[in-house]
Amino acid sequence: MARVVVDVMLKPEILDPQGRAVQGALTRLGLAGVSDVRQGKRFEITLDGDLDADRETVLNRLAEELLANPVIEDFTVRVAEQA
Amino acid sequence: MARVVVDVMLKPEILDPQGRAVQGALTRLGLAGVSDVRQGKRFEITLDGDLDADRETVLNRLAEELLANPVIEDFTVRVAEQA
Amino acid sequence: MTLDTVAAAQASPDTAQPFAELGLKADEYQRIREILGRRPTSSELAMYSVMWSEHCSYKSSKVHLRQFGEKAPPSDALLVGIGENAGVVDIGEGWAVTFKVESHNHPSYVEPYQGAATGVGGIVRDIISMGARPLAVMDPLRFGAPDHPDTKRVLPGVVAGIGGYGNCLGLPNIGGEVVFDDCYQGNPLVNALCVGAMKHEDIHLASAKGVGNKVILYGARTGGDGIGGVSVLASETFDETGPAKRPSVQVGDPFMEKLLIECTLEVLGAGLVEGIQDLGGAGISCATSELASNGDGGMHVWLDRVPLRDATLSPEEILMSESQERMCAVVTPAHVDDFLRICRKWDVEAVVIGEVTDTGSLTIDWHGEQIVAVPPRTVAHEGPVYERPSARPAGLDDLQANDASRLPRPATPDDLARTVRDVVAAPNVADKAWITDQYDRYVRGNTVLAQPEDSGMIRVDERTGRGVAIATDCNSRFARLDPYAGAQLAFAEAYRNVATTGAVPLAVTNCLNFGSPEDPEVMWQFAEAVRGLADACQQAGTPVTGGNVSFYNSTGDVAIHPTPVVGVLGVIEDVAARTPQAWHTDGEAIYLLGDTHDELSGSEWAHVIHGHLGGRPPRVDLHRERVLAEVLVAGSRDGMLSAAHDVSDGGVAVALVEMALRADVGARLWVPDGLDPFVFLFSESAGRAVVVVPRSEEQRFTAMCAARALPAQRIGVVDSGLGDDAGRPSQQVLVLALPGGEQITWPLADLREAHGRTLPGLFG
Amino acid sequence: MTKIGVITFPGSLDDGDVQRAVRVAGAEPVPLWHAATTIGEVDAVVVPGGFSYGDYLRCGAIARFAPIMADVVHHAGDGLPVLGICNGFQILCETHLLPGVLTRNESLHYVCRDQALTVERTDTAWTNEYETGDRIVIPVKHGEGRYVADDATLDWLEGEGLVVVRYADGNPNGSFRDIAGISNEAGNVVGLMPHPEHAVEDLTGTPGTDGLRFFTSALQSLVG
Ligand SMILES: Nc1ncnc2c1ncn2[C@@H]1O[C@H](COP(=O)(O)OP(=O)(O)O)[C@@H](O)[C@H]1O
Ligand SMILES: [Mg+2]
Repeated sequence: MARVVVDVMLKPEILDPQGRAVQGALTRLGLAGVSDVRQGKRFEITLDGDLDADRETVLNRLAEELLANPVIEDFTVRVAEQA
Repeated sequence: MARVVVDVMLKPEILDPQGRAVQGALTRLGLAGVSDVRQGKRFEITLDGDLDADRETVLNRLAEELLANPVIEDFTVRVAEQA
Repeated sequence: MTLDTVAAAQASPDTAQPFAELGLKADEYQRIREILGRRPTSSELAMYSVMWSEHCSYKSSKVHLRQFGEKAPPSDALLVGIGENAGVVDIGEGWAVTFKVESHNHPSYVEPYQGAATGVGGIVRDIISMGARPLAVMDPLRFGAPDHPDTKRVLPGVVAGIGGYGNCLGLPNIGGEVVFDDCYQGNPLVNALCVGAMKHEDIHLASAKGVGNKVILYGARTGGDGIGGVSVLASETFDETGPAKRPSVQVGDPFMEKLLIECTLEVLGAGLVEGIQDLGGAGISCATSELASNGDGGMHVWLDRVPLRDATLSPEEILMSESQERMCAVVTPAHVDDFLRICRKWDVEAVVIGEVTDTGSLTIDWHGEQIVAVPPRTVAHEGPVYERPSARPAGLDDLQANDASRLPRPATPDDLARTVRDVVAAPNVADKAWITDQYDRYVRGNTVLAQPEDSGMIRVDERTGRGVAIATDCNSRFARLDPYAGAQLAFAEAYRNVATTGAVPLAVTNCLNFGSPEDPEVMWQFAEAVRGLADACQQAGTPVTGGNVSFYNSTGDVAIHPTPVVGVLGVIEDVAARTPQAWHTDGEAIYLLGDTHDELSGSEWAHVIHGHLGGRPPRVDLHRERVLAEVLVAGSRDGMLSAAHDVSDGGVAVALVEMALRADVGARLWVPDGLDPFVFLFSESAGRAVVVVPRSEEQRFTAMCAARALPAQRIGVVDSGLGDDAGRPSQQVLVLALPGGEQITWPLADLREAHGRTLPGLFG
Repeated sequence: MTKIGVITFPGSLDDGDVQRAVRVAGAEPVPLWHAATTIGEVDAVVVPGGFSYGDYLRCGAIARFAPIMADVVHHAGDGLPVLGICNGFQILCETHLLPGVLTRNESLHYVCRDQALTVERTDTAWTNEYETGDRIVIPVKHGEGRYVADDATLDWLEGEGLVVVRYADGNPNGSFRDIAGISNEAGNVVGLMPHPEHAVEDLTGTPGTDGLRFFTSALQSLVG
């Protein structure tokens, strides 16, 4: 069994209204010195069996084509556990 | 400057329709053996100055009260960099 | 973990069972033992406990609700009455509509977004399960103080949840209510209404008939949602290491519900379904016992076939799970394959979980062992019934004695002018666009009227223009002062709102939100409200077709105001004749219909300006309401009215301002002879509406009112050119001439600002 | 009679309304199912609004991979008129038939309102019945309608005159440069967030019939 985490974040140059709203709220609620907040998505994917090279290729392709929209988002793929 | 990452995921027993939709799409698009997908939120918070103990307390409280809804979500707080 | 089977229950009669933790009283538990002639298995105990709960069994309200049937006026329109998932009303030309309102109050307080979302989901499934296509939703909402921090948590979440679910489901939201009152601070009310339509021949009922027919569970997988309490069965009593306490919050999946709608309509349309039932409160326990009880009386279920989201669930938990977006259908063996094929087309998981039998018994197996064997009627329909003690609230006389006549009233024209602005800006009166703009009101393309119109109106038949209108109302301050009159006023307002838009009121649904039935004073309020509503429906000739009771609404020990939300449905032959709220055309006359008395107790004015609640609510005259409705409907049908608006919260002042703001057109107004200007503006006398009559129709219209002895006072003229007279060129203004010769001028821009900025200012 | 295909995905909502608008415009609507591999014999295709696949991942991200979309993309390349409305616009962006992307409204709220627009490009398959500069009112109803693209793309769109409709009297979602709808260079593919199909009858939807000419334009372009 393999667990893969894909993090998808808006590119730094794209305005993130959700992040901004969270930043405002954190500051109002007493956290001092918040200079930036970005809100993104986190996918935890559980796979049967090992993540072999073939599946890793497919996964990387789908992270780019499906899970993220490269026009506005960056992503990272990370194998969390392999057992 | 400190960078903190807060990951918020639905509790395992709570229905995650988004994760299910992604699971279906990943499978249809050729990734074999996807047994589960959970979709959550990832917050990247940048703070001026160091994350001292006081601010860490505030941050942990706000992660629980604002960023996550403990009724249905779990969260983790992690300092990514401290400089 | 050991399985508690029927055999085990027989063999171990003395095993202690956690009935109290499950909310059953000792005598209720004893009765279950008598029914079964043994102790219940843990699964049976789970079923009985949830089905005999207040929420599912109506044990405290049943004796009162009977009046809705007993006093029901004879009506040809009623095709299916109280007792089914929702009542069905004939609207002519072979069309039938079904509508119902339900509460989701407590879940919405715990988790506002999901609580409200799943409230919408649940009521929509009730409508589908009658065989109808859902057409629209409405959402009567009540919150605590608008500026309380918790309201800032609850309201945006509730609104986002209703929108998030309804918008994604593709149902237009065509109306509702938003009321703020401190009494809801710890217990907001989230009621949801759905209306659907079908042809007469497509009506379906929840019954399992035909021995050998299959019971199919379809939709979402079953998870551990909404079963918080039952976990004690699995963990404390039968296995110390059992699953942790499950969350009681459910997460909705509107996309799945949309598929469920389309899939259900397709299997119904293909004639594949004998009986159908939605899964709501009490999940599989409720669906199987109700289907069996309504049908041939027997059913066998293989519970281990239920598709699970969480493999660790115990059978007790599966029986009680309230996982959303599930339905149950009874299908003949010959149709099973076709049924499953259509489910596959819509990507909806479906499994045969049982079979109709003639054993008179509902039996459930878990991996080959029998865990339930009960007479289904005893679970579904023969629960306990209580005649709870009731007592007129101790403080009510004092409350009624403290009426609004002693409150200082605005004296000068300036005071009056300011008071109008203040009332128009009050949260309960203010523009609700901040909320309603978050709801799709156009999807499906048949929305003729939606908020802020007096009722929501939907075209049902595109060819003929036949349509329905619905309004929901309740002024709970009136109900607090006098629950009998308050319930009647709620009905009267909804009834009037429907007629105002040109539809003939036909049928009634209700959602009775009250405090604890174990409190005699609350029980008295409940009994009075039900009696009031039943009497009103009888007199107005509109039967109650269904509804919902929500008890235990309180903050600490303090109950909410009695809040009997009433929904009235009307029919209109051609929606092209509907009467909108806005006036447009210069020179058209503005009339006030009905009698205005000095009735300010419980009014919005007393509430907003003085924070006062006391006295007696306005008088109710249902005969007058009927006459008014006839005039409004005839006026619409015969083209005598170009606009209309009912008079309620905030009185004539608010009605006039809203009519003017709707299309941004001003008017010249005057106080009718003999009326005090303050009373004219702010009294909340019932049985009134403001209408706008084209010049050419004035004679005919006033003659019609005279013939029916309905007072019609000419109170103004639409005029978009007044700005210049008032020294405010190019502005739209309302000008009110006072009896003394003075006049008040309100620029509409100012009123719009006052009316519009309140909610955005509070929420965002 | 001109046939206009209307795709239904699981979760499409305004498909029936588009079919009605097509009928009101005088053409024949042809329902198309997402799982079909071809669009068949139709003269134009509308990708309607709704929440395809629940819009759970990102609006339009999953629908993009529906079997029928490959055929739509193929024929769009040959000049087939394709209109994407709301979720349809999002899908067309995800398939890269149109540049840019629609993101969460700046207000973070879903917004449903009658919206004034200025029609800027009128030589497309879907707007040729309007005059340049026409002001029309049709509804918006979306939670993720904020059009985003990088400056180079935006400049290119403006330079080539590919902005078809722009928000007037207030931007409901924070779209860059008030962009409400765009086209490809050839003008056969148009996407917009507002819903012309909800403004084709006086009685229902937004008052007036300002949206009807989107559909009659398609007839015009196919005849002409
Ligand atoms: N206040 C009420 N007035 C009239 N009928 C009611 C009322 N409350 C409940 N009912 C009727 O009792 C039946 C059972 O109600 P309920 O349990 O809410 O239905 P469901 O099982 O569909 O959720 C329904 O037919 C409902 O219409
Ligand atoms: Mg039901």
